[in-house]
Amino acid sequence: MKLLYFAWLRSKVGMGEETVAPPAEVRDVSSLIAWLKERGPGHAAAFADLSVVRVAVNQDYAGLDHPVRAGDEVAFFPPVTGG
Amino acid sequence: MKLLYFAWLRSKVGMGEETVAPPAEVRDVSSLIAWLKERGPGHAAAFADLSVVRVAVNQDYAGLDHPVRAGDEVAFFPPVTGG
Amino acid sequence: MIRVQREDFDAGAELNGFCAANGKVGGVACFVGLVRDYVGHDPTAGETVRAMTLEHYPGMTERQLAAIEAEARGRWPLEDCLIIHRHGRLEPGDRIVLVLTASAHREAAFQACQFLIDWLKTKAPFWKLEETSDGGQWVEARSSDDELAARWAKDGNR
Amino acid sequence: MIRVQREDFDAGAELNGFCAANGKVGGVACFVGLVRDYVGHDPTAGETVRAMTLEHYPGMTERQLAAIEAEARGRWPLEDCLIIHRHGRLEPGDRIVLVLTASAHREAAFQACQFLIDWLKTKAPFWKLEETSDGGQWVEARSSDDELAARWAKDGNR
Repeated sequence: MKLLYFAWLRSKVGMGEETVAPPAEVRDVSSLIAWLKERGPGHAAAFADLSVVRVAVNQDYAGLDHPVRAGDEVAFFPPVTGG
Repeated sequence: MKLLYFAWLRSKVGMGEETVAPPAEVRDVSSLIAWLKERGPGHAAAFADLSVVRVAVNQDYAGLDHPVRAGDEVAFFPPVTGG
Repeated sequence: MIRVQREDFDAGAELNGFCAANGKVGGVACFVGLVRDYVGHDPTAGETVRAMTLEHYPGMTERQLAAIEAEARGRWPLEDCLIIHRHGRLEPGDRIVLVLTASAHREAAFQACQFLIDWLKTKAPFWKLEETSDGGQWVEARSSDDELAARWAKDGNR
Repeated sequence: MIRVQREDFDAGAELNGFCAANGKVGGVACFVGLVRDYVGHDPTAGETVRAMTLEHYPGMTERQLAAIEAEARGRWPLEDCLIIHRHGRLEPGDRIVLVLTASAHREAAFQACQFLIDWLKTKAPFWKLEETSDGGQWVEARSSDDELAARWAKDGNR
């Protein structure tokens, strides 16, 4: 599973991209985030306040209950500020 | 008093501009139009339906009760279609 | 600023100049009105316009456009505003009118731009004469334009 | 059409090309977003932005912009539509975004243009990092942008 981090989430996690193989219990965005928070203080800081985190699964916006599986591209980023 | 006619009012009246000296009873737009309608069939045709005639006195939109006096510039035209 | 002219204008050059002059403000909204190639307001009606002539009332036109611009500047926080309106003979695809507004708030720029074109269409003394195969015919004012303009009377911000 | 690019664009040349391609349709609405020279959203706050960097999510950006364009074309009778959005490092006065819409109905052109910029500001994955004398800071999303975007969810024509 490929994970992408943008803007300040990238700074907090300390990288823009990583490839992970979460355990079988990780079935949706919510459980993926819970699992990632255990990976270190950077991840824990990035996901401390989920109200300012947006998620895309395979380049489409997704909610916390959206399923994730091996091979997915999951991106985490703050609310967008383009335009 | 200088009168101006635009668009199809000009065609009906047969001229774009004329200078007139109406009698003293002509004190407002309404009485000016009544007086003009007597000047000939072109004028009568132009003013047959006042719902499609707009009036400006000294280059500002004016209603039928707007006063007119010697020296004024009074223009008659259909609803505008610019832009 | 307002300009009433017979000559063509370069919409792109005007937009670029306007952005450069107001470049640090945030947003620029723009409307370009072009001569349609069909008679009246229905593109499917079949008849083709060869050209049109825009008659105007010199003096009153400038006066009305200046008043419309002043009204927009009073209603919205505009950095700048430009209206160019042509008169004379125009062919399909030719530029008729350009409205440019700049504001720190894009919604103000959009609303002022719409307001300007709505008022211009209902208050600026221009009349379109369409040339068709039958000769010429004066375009009739549209009630839809009156309705679009009327919304600004009721409520400055809609 | 959508274009996501690091390179600058010539807003005027794009406008002229768009008008020429859709010249006989009636009206073209346009919005140009430019880099502000002040931090955040308050021009009176005092601090000056030296530059900003627009980060984006390659792939998802194009996907979201294409979806936003398709949505606009479904909602309004558009002849044509063009969105250009830049990424990378930009300085005050630089062009960020261009939205162009063409329609026989000017109100459709305006509404689609506003819809596109509103959705783009709330759905397209771009993030602004402002360079100031203190270093860099990520721009926070504005609730006013969410409110502007939300109106289109309630009512396609407002």
